[in-house]
Amino acid sequence: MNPTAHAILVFLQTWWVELVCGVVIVAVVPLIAGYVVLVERKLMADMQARLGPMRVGPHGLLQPIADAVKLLIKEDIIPDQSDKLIFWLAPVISMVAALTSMGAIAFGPTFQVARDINIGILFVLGVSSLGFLGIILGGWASNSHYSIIGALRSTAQLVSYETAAGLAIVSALLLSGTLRISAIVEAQQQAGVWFIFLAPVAAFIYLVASIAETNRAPFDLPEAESELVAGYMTEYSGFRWALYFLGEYANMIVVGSVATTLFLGGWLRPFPNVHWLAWLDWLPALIIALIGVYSIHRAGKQPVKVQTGFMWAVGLACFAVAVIFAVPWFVAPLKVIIPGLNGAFWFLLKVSAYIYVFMWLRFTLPRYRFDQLMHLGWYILIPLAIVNVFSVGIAMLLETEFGVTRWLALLLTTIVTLAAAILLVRWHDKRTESASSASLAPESYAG
Amino acid sequence: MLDSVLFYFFGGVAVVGAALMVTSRNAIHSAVFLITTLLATAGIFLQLGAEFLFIAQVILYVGGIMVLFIFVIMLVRLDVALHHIRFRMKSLVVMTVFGVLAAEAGAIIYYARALPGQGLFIQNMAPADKLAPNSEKLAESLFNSYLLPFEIASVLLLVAMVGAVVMAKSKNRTEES
Amino acid sequence: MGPQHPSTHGVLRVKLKLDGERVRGTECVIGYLHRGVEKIAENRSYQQFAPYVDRMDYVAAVSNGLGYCEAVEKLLNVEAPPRARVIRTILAELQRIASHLVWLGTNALDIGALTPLFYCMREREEILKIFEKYCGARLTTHAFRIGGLQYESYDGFEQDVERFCLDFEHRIQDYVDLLTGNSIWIGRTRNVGMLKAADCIALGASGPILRAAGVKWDLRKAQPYAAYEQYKFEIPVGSNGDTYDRYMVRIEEMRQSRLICLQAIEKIPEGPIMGKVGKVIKPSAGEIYHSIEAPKGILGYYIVSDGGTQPYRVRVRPPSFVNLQALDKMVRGHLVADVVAIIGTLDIVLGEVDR
Amino acid sequence: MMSPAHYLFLSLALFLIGCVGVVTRRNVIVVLMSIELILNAVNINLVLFSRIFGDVAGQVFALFIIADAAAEAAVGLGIIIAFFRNQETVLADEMDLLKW
Repeated sequence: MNPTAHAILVFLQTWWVELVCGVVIVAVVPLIAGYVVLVERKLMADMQARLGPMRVGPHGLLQPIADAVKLLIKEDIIPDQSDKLIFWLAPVISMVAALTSMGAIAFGPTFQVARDINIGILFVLGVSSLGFLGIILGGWASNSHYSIIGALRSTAQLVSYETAAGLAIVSALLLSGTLRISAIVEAQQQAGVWFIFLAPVAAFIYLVASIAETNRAPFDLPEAESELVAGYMTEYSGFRWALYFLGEYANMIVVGSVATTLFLGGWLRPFPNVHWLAWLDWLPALIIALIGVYSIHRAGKQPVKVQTGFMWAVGLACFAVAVIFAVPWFVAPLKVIIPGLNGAFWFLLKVSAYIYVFMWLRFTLPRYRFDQLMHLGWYILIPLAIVNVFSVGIAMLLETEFGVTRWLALLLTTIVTLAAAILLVRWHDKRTESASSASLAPESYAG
Repeated sequence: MLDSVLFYFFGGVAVVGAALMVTSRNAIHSAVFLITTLLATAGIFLQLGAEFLFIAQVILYVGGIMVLFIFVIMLVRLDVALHHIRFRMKSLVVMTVFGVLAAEAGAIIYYARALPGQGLFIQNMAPADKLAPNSEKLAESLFNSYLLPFEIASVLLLVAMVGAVVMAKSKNRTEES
Repeated sequence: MGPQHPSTHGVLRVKLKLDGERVRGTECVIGYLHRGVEKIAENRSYQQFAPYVDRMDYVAAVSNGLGYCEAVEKLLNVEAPPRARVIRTILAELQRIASHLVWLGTNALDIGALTPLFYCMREREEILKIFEKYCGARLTTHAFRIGGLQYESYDGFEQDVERFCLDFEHRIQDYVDLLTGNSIWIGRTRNVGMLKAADCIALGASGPILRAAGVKWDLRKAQPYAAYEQYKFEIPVGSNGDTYDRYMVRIEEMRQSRLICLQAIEKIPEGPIMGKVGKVIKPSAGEIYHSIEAPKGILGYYIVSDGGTQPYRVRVRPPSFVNLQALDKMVRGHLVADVVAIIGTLDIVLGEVDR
Repeated sequence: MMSPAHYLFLSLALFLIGCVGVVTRRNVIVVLMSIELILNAVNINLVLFSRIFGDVAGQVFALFIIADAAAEAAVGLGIIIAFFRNQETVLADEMDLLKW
């Protein structure tokens, strides 16, 4: 490795790089969360045969900025007998929890704020579990009985689904053997296959639990519009509400990146060890260039002149990023940066795919009733997660003791777990059918 | 240098939080201050190289136990029952108790200096980077040498859970549940 | 749940007696939208009162008009010409589809599914376009006159209706794929808001609620009016009268209405569109009661005339008002979240409830 | 560098504040919280000495203390709820009935 490449590597390892990464995260995440909101509204509109925000900027690209300005200007009201200190503190807690848990996430092999701490995934899980403190205090501080009910419901939901998420993560960690994030991704690289294929049931449980944990899609009962108006957020307005809102979206990104690291092979490109697919490394630069071409193509069609200018700017920005991705290929010493850049691209691509699934579920599925929600959590998800941990454990045992190849053992145990799952659900159907009396609303089964 | 800055920060937050917790009027305020103190002590664990304990403290203490406290305070509307009772010369009693305890501790430290051996100032800590990866060693000792206490602890937790549920479930709603 | 609660359709206040989360009893406070339509009728001539009728159930204005005009024709014992009766049937069935679409969209939204609302509204737009081309108005159409129709059907009427009906087939399939098999939807609607046949009849509930409870009673078959006796269609019937059955019954009704429209546009008889009704309508003293099958249920008109040009008394039997009485029986023992779903399945429109 | 004495004084301070909280506060909930604080102070000491002697036994013991604190808080709060539901009070000095 020639001296300049070495210098660059040393340059990347100095201590203040982590500081910069931290600042970047704190500054960029609200912006990203804003644009995630825009993407969600556009997707929702697209699925519902309408256009979504088109007015602010071309194709509504400036909508998040407009939202942010509106929220800043809006006068935030504090309910009179509410607990001032806690009313101010609650949204801050939920935002801080989401951002600090992002610290330990490795967005690429090099780009990680807390330099590869030993308890990687556990840190992320633990700190993001502080988020619901903000929710419960927020509900309590705005002392209207609607928000208290909403806060209690969402906390009960978060606590119960966190156990399920924890167990799902345990079964994935059994495969990787370590908590350190970079080691987990290495394990997936050596195994040559992502953990989602080795432990599919764990991945599914984690998907369901993470949706419930971020209060979204079929599980977004706490702020179910039709009953509790807006759950714990009813009394908040203006910037405070924006904090909660960004906290929720940042949480979604955190949960997405944990799932990507654990199940979708962090920053590995789709077929890491397959050499004849090496051209995949070119893909990031190509995709961004394509986006640039598309935005310039759209620039001509903008009704307002200033929007054409804006679209040109977006196009040129995409081209610049594409160049940044392409340059290291040609300049020899810069070759060492390639894995970092490509890794970050693939990681963000997978996280956005994960979040797309969140949004997709949100638009299609109706909402669970609260008791069904808890029913699904406690009666079906957690026992299934426990059974899954056992089955992955047995698989590992089979592999070490009896030398059964790893994926064959896991295949067997996954079939066993699925059988257990079907039995579990059927047992519940019988129990609910028999117990359902006409007068009292029965525990209708779900899932 | 960074080490001492962090220590004074965490230590300061812990002591101030504890003091506020003890003296604050509203139960929820004291709960929030206790949470800050717990997070500060977690920071000190991190500084002492005990990463696993740091995350255990954050998850178990703040994520688990404090949620119990907040739930109880919220559900049972305690602060409402509190406001109408005042205890007059509260601060005087607090001061005397604190004074007595501090004097006692000072006496111990003073006499400890005269004891044989290093007394209170024992040799310094092992430097940070030489330490083995914390959670692996902790896990290895937890499941090898301390397996029996580990099982007893889990039984203890089970018993506590059952006990809490039985007590908290009110008598009059048994037929409907 | 206050009058401006987001999920009560219009201004309905429901006082819930709660035990924890369970609903023990309800009391509906209505009257926020009372405009005294029946009192106004007493000093309006028969033709002048027709537009008021559309304002009652503003979601299904065409069937209101149909009921009123047929009632007055019965009073005058005048028969609308066959061409008018066929066009009336087509418009009434289109209005039934539109009303059920509004119900499906809002009910799915209450239970949490966001997308069906927009699909339903997109279809409803097509129907409203047809109404607009026919009589100039989309919602409160005042399309019919006593004795027949005011306007001839615009050329291209058959093609529009046919295009809509053919396209509507796979649209319904979209909703069915989205909701019917959906385990969360089944979880939220199965065994919720049960109303057995005996209770329905006792409470006088009618329309999809009655048919979901298993009673095969539909005025279009029982007492055929307009041109219904010429067409073949079935009456969908549910089994145990819960929200899921009401959902299935209404979806099936939409399919049946589509079939009726297709059969009707094949042959719209030629001939006059206005019966032998003079400029001034002065029916002989007497009283009649005439009811039709509106989308929400049995819509009845009881008109008393004292021989003058103005009716002595017009009493309207709105289906929503009667169905609302069933709310208390259905909601007992359910959770708050279910109350919202049950109010949705009752498909009540407050304009009709309060008149 | 931070000598062990600093950490000892810190845990001593937390311990004292916890004791004061237990002794002077009337609200049983805050008493329970002060006990949690005392347990925390003890934990700091344990971790400190496990760091000094390089042996991880101290941290294992601290883990058990956290588990025990959880159990104790659960049962304690259970008692408080049951008591509050019957006697409508939660002040230590009004809990003078052994059987109600």
